[in-house]
Amino acid sequence: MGKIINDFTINIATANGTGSQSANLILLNALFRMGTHASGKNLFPSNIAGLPTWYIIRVSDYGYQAPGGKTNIQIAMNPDTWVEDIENLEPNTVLIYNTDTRLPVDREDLILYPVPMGTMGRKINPKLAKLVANMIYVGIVAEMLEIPQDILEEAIAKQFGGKEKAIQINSQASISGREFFTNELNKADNYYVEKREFDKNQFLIDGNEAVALGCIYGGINMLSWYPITPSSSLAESIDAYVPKLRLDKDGKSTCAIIQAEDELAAVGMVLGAGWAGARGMTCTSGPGISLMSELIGLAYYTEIPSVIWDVTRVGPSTGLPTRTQQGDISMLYEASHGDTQHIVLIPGNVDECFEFGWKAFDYAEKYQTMVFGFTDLDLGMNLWVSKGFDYPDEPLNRGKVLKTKEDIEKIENYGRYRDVDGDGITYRTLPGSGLEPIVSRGTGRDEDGVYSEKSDIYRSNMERLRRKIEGSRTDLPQPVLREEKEKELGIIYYGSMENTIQEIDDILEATGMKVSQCRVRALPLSPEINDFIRRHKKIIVLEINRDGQMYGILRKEIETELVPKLHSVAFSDGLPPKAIEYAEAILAKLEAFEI
Amino acid sequence: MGKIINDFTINIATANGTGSQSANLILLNALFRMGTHASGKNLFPSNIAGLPTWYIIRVSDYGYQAPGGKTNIQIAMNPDTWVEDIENLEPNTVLIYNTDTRLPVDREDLILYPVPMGTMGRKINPKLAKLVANMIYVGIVAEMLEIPQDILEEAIAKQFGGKEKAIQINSQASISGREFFTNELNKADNYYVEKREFDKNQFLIDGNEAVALGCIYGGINMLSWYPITPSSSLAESIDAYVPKLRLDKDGKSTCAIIQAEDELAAVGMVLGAGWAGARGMTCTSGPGISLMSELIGLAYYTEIPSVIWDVTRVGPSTGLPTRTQQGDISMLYEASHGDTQHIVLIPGNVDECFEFGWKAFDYAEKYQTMVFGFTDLDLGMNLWVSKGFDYPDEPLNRGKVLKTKEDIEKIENYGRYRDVDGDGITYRTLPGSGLEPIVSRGTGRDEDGVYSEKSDIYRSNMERLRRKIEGSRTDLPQPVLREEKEKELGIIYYGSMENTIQEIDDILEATGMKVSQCRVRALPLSPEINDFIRRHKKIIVLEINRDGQMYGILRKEIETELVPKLHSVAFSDGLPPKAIEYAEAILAKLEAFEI
Amino acid sequence: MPRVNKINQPLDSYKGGKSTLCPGCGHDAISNVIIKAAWENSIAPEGIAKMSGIGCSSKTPAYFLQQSHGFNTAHGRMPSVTTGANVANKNLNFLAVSGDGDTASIGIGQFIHAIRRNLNMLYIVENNGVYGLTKGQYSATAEEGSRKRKGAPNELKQIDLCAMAINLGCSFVARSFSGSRKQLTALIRAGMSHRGMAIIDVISPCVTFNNNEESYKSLQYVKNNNEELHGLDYIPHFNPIQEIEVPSGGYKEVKLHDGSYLRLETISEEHDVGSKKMALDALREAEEKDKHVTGLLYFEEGIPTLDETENLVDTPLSELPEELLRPNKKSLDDLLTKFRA
Amino acid sequence: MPRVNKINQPLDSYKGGKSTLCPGCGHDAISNVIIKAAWENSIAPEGIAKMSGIGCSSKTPAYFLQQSHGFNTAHGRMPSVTTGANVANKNLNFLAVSGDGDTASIGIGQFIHAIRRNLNMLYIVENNGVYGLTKGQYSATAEEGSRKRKGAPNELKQIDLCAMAINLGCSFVARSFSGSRKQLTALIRAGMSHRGMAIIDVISPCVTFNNNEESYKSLQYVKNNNEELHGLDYIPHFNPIQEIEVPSGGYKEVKLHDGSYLRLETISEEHDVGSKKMALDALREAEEKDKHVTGLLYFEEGIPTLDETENLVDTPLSELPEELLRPNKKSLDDLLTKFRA
Ligand SMILES: Cc1ncc(C[n+]2csc(CCOP(=O)(O)OP(=O)(O)O)c2C)c(N)n1
Ligand SMILES: Cc1ncc(C[n+]2csc(CCOP(=O)(O)OP(=O)(O)O)c2C)c(N)n1
Ligand code: SF4
Ligand code: SF4
Ligand SMILES: [Mg+2]
Ligand SMILES: [Mg+2]
Repeated sequence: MGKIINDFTINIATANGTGSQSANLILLNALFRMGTHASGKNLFPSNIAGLPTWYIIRVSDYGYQAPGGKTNIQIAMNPDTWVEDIENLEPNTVLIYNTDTRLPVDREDLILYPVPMGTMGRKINPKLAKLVANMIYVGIVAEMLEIPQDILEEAIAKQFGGKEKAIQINSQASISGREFFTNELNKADNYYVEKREFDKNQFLIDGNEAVALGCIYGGINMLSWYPITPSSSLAESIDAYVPKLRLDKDGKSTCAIIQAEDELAAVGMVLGAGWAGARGMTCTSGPGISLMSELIGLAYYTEIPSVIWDVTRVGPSTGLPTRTQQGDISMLYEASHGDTQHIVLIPGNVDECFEFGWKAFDYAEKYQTMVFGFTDLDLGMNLWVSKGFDYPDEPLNRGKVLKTKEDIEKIENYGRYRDVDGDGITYRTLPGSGLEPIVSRGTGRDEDGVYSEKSDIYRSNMERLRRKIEGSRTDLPQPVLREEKEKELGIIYYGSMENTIQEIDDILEATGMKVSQCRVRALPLSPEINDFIRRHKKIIVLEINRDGQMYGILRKEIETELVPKLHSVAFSDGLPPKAIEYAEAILAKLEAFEI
Repeated sequence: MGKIINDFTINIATANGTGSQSANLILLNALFRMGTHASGKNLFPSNIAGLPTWYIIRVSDYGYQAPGGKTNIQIAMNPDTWVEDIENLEPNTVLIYNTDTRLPVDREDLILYPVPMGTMGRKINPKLAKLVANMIYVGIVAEMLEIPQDILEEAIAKQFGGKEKAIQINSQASISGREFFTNELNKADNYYVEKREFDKNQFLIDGNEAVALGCIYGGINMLSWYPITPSSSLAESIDAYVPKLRLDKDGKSTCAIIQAEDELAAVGMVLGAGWAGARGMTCTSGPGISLMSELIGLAYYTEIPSVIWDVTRVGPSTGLPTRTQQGDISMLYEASHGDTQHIVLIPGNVDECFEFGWKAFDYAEKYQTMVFGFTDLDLGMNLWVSKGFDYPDEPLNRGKVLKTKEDIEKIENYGRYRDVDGDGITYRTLPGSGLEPIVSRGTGRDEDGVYSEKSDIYRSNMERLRRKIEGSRTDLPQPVLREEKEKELGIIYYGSMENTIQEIDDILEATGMKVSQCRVRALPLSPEINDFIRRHKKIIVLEINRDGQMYGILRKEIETELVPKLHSVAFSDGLPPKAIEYAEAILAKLEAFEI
Repeated sequence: MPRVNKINQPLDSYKGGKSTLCPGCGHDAISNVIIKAAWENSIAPEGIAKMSGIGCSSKTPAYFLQQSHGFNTAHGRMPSVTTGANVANKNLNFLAVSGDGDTASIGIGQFIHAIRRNLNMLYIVENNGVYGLTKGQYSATAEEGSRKRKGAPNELKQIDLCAMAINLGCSFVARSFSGSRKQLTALIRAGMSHRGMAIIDVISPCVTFNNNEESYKSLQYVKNNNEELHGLDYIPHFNPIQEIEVPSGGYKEVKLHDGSYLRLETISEEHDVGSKKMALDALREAEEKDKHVTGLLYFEEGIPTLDETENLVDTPLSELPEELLRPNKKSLDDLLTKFRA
Repeated sequence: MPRVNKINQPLDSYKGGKSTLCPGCGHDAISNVIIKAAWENSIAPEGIAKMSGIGCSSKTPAYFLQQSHGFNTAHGRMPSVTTGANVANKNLNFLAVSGDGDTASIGIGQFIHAIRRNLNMLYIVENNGVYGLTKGQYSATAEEGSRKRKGAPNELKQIDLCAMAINLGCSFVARSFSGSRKQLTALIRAGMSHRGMAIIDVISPCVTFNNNEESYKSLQYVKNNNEELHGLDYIPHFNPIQEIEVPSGGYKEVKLHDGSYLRLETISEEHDVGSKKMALDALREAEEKDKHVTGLLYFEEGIPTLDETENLVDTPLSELPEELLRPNKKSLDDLLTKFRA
């Protein structure tokens, strides 16, 4: 049996609130520093302490980032899931388990590494035994995979940034794990980690922090938020960065942060800030968007620059708050009653989280409308690889704001809602300026902003609004295309599926077919997507929801003659997508349609 | 110039709060009693008194109910809209105007009937002069059109039901109008009303009252509501009928009516009532639905029978609250975050308002889900013709509720969310019963109703929910088809467009084409619609909104090969649809596509 | 044989599923009191409806009264859902649990309007000054200057839910502490016996995020700064009052709707539970001293409840037969005749 | 030449569009007072931001101060929109108008939380006890037993917005009447000068739906049952106080943030505007007698406003230059270096 190098999945079963999180991050980071493209997914429960949590680390020289189809190395710490965790393992899986649970392991077909982690932890620090036990398994794994201790030390140091005591205890625990493996166990598996060239530019970061930084560099002036998983850490990250990056020389803040009483208030504050000329935003998840729906329509109709980030969790309703899904995309596109249409930015990695973080404000002010950022728990809360964020390459776009009498005089027959440029985007003046004031309102108004219920005025205003948003199609982030010259099968996908797409592609191509990819990065859809579809024989729209929401949008919007090419592959079970499952669903779909 | 009999449009321009409403209703009713298919549309402003209001009466022997393409008889009472009202008239229009406004009329190409209505009103009753002035124009019109006074008296008596004093004054005023016409004016126009056979079964009623009665006969147990135009009169009508029809022999009520503090609370109450086993509903308009979105998802996911009537007004946002539109239909179908899908009943006339009023509760309890009724201001607040409502022909369907231990024992392996019948609809027990209690929740749960975050459980539950709603397609009100044997052009439409469709059809057929009609009466769509499309060469989806919302739903859901047949004709300006405008839009669309 | 109550049920009949809260969480202590109180009151568990919103606190209905139906609604919406359920079946015994985030932030409007309607329910706020489930942000009941485990001290004024409820005319308003088992038991038992809205604001420390010394809602702080208005004993209607031993100090009795009594044993100065003014004064004084005053703050009898105001039929609406739900054919015919006239 | 104020503006500069309310509506009277007050205070109209929700009352910003920007937001959401606008541009003078439906029903949560944050704004509730714009349903401020033009008497307890505001720590709380032009003018002028949240609950009869005798909020009823706490005079900061004639009776002065004074002329017994207790007692007593007490109920100075708590830069955020909005490239490079470490 040959060595299996840098190609395996580790599943660590613990309970939340037991301190396993930092141990897992250290292990992930050490693997990452080995240059192995390691990635981690945290499957945590919707409570604070005591419920089952799994941390899944994928190591892959192919750069695959999705959780693997099966577990190669299982670490069993949690008595509550013990039986199931062990039952589900395939033969020959490595099982590292805490013997102090005193629970049985009756599988003979596994590679067993029993370790008295509790006892060992207590020896090192009786008070922190529970926490320390987690570092024991890190040491075991490191030794087993041959990860050098100095790399582990680096990861420990990074995790505890300067806290000497913590570094010392964790280091000691990891060494004791290593020693136990060397002295008490015999390596019976064939998994190894080999050092690869490590791109020094690389680092790991989660999408929420990346968006937060994007906002910071996007000139955010006000964050209003109401806590909700998985968006809270986005808000908390902005809160943490403002004092570091957004104070003036006197230590005064250029960004207000308001914990709202609920989502209705949070979005109201965003509108207020946008109306008064500042850059306001809020972040939330599905239930929050539902609550915000009424004011989302107000922003659309009064044409107030507004930004909302939806870090999606599993719906409908309260759903699975700590699991991931792309279930809100159709709602975002048309949220609120009446005829509405919103701009939605859809980053597919952390670099784009940063980029769209600042661009969202520019689009919002340029188009004077509601702009959504759409991510999900997987992209928002798990660590993804970045090689560094690009500093914004354009100045802030503050849109069509008239600041002086002269500005206004340059415009013939100024009116707040008069389309002088023919692009549907009209000029505004800000409160406080005294220039051409109007009463902004969600009710009918004419081109001068004066109340009106006239039918022709209403209709032409609505047509202008449509034109305005239509105009953004070629201006928003265009799709990322990776095309095979055969133009056989094209997969249209978006968002966090990016982490899995290459592996899906490889699985499909292993069957002999040629697969192109088109990643949608914004709504309304770019015409380039239409062209991509036209160029390809058949198209799969791949997404992480039940109803094929993007498929629905495409089917409505693409040229009629292209519709027959589209096929939907969509499902969601709350977990980050596994390549093999989606690949198999695609194959099944292709077969069903005999295409 | 020959007589024009029973074929004209009267436009009455007044201000609201001036008492013109009762005069207009009397005129309408008198015309209706002549057997002329008269219909009236009230275009009123969003305030309480003083703003322009137009009442448009269409008289048509063809039975056309939509406002005509142009005005034949204009009554000018409102100084504020005087100039515009008169300017817009085509040559040879009859203009009856109140000379007491002292405003000029400089059109020589009109047929002018100047009347000092204020002065005449003051003579009859100085205190009520303003109100009485309105009855003067009724008398003028009656005399001019040759409507017999006894018919007018009937209409007056009906309007003031028993209030002798009011009847007397109004009768007197109308006679004084007639006398003025006879003595002071010369009939220069050629409009006449002739008596047609009057179907004694006919009466006029608005959709809100019809839905209200439907609810009363549907066993409504709780109405929660928050005032909003144009749905308030639905609630107020239920409020008025409960004491008449829904008290027990001791005078105690079988239906609670709660004015909620807002729409979030109103929908919460509906869920609470449904959860506890009663028939709860609320009614609202677009902004309310937006606010209710979160709990709509909760109803879907916890499978609680719930009914909401959306009497749509013009969106987005506050929009034009007193105007009509079909702008909420796509939102209703998928309201709330995550993957959701709701049943929507779409009555197209007042008889169906009544019928769907009671059926909504049966569907809600049968499918244990959110059921929307969808009407709009035109259907809800204008008077439509009915020949009588049919008493419900089926007993109440209370759905799958287990009441006794024996009920439960009959089911193998009972669980609140276990699909024992294979139709996706599971059995429930009610609080208070002590039978198999669960904690209903918007979070993940297994088939027994126990909290669970497991991915396969989540996924199969969601698939079952999809199956459940899918199963309703053939069970909900099926489309109404009126087909030509040529199967040339089919028009798919819904709701209040019913009032205009025949006239559109006639205009189109006048060009030589043959037009079939398919009126959608529920979402999710019936398979019959698919078949209708298949049978026809080309299809127009006709609707009163900007974005072609039903077109979008059809395009997503119908068989792929049929998609190329579909074409959207959609626009909205807040007014009840005029046949000529929509017919022309259809013709333009057909030309554009050269089909 | 386990001990049984008046309706022959053992305590176990009132228990719930295993708690998934943090060990030591105040909410679990309250759940245990609820179990005990319901058992001691000999309420049939199937007659109870457990209502809640969203939060750690709102999860607890899964951890008590397994034989009762429950509804874990949406964040802040428990009062409206309970309102609907209340008119649907007025015979249900509504026992609701909410959190301070659920009630004082997103749900404050529904809280207020439920009080105005005087729903017949027991509304327990498990008040820890933070949003536990979303990891410890301040809630609107956190006192100005109070400080949770991480982050800066709270800057905003607290909403005192008891003061608000009294001002709005709530007929039973109490404050208690998850650590005061005896007092809390008496209050919950009395709240269950009360006809109308009974609100008990229970300080319930969040041991994970808000149990440090600088927090006014930590276990230790409340223990040191709890001023009890009175000792409390609950005397159920099925225990004739004379059987109860009379305490040595002075006492007053509050007669509850079902014939039970709540006995208030005077501790220091007299507190008249019938006086809004005294109740509000007690709250204000405690607040000024950064203290918590606990006990039955205000009580009033005879305010009509929602189902009474609605003048509903005696049978729960959810159980009405078809004849009472659908008027007969003749009534419709008559109506149509009128329309056609 | 028309009369001008200190900044050389005629009254006309403060007027608005033509009202579309019912003739005689109390709200129009308030609009006129606002026009007058702003003119007399010599506030630059362009510095004012007019905020409102939805309702007849909330329409009025179109009928005054045509030179100011305004935002007629959504039903019940004015406070949150104002919050956002407030931090965006703290130099704006926020003048907000809402209705009793807009504030006490759908908007009660935002009302409460805006008070907690102490927005620097004047919040006028045009309180008529009904929903005017939707044709006269009772609102949550209708008194128990009060009766509108049509339908049964109101069954629910009123929410007293002043009492609620005082309890929540609002620093300027007043009640007035649309018919008391002098008192209202002084209060609105003072409210504009106040730093922090100033709430004026103005009884403003709905002549169409709630002006009958049996209504406690009808013109006649209020005229007959209005108990003024004190006579009121406003002395602007630009009129040295000595220039003002000292009234014969006793008086007290309240110094406002911008240096203006509100002079309270004692009418009957003394009312200490610095005492929450007296304010709440006055409200309670009036309520018990079905009276309306009007005047400045409570006043407190120096509570930090939201923009202060937020420690914002001096320039309004809406006017910051790009340098202050986007940290420089080096800061990002440094951060990335740290990430890569
Ligand atoms: C609409 C909505 N917004 C936000 C959340 C996220 N959320 C869950 S619980 C909670 C706060 C709970 O706080 P509290 O009521 O005090 O309960 P505790 O956990 O402290 O017992 C929040 C904000 C949600 N579930 N729904
Ligand atoms: C979300 C929403 N619900 C309902 C309405 C309908 N609506 C308009 S004004 C109003 C009540 C206004 O009452 P109030 O605030 O007292 O103002 P008033 O007209 O009495 O001055 C309501 C319910 C709305 N516009 N939006
Ligand atoms: S986080 Fe706090 S409130 Fe939630 S369970 Fe833990 S201790 Fe209790
Ligand atoms: S309805 Fe009432 S509140 Fe509205 S404008 Fe008329 S009088 Fe004023
Ligand atoms: Mg809490
Ligand atoms: Mg009002």
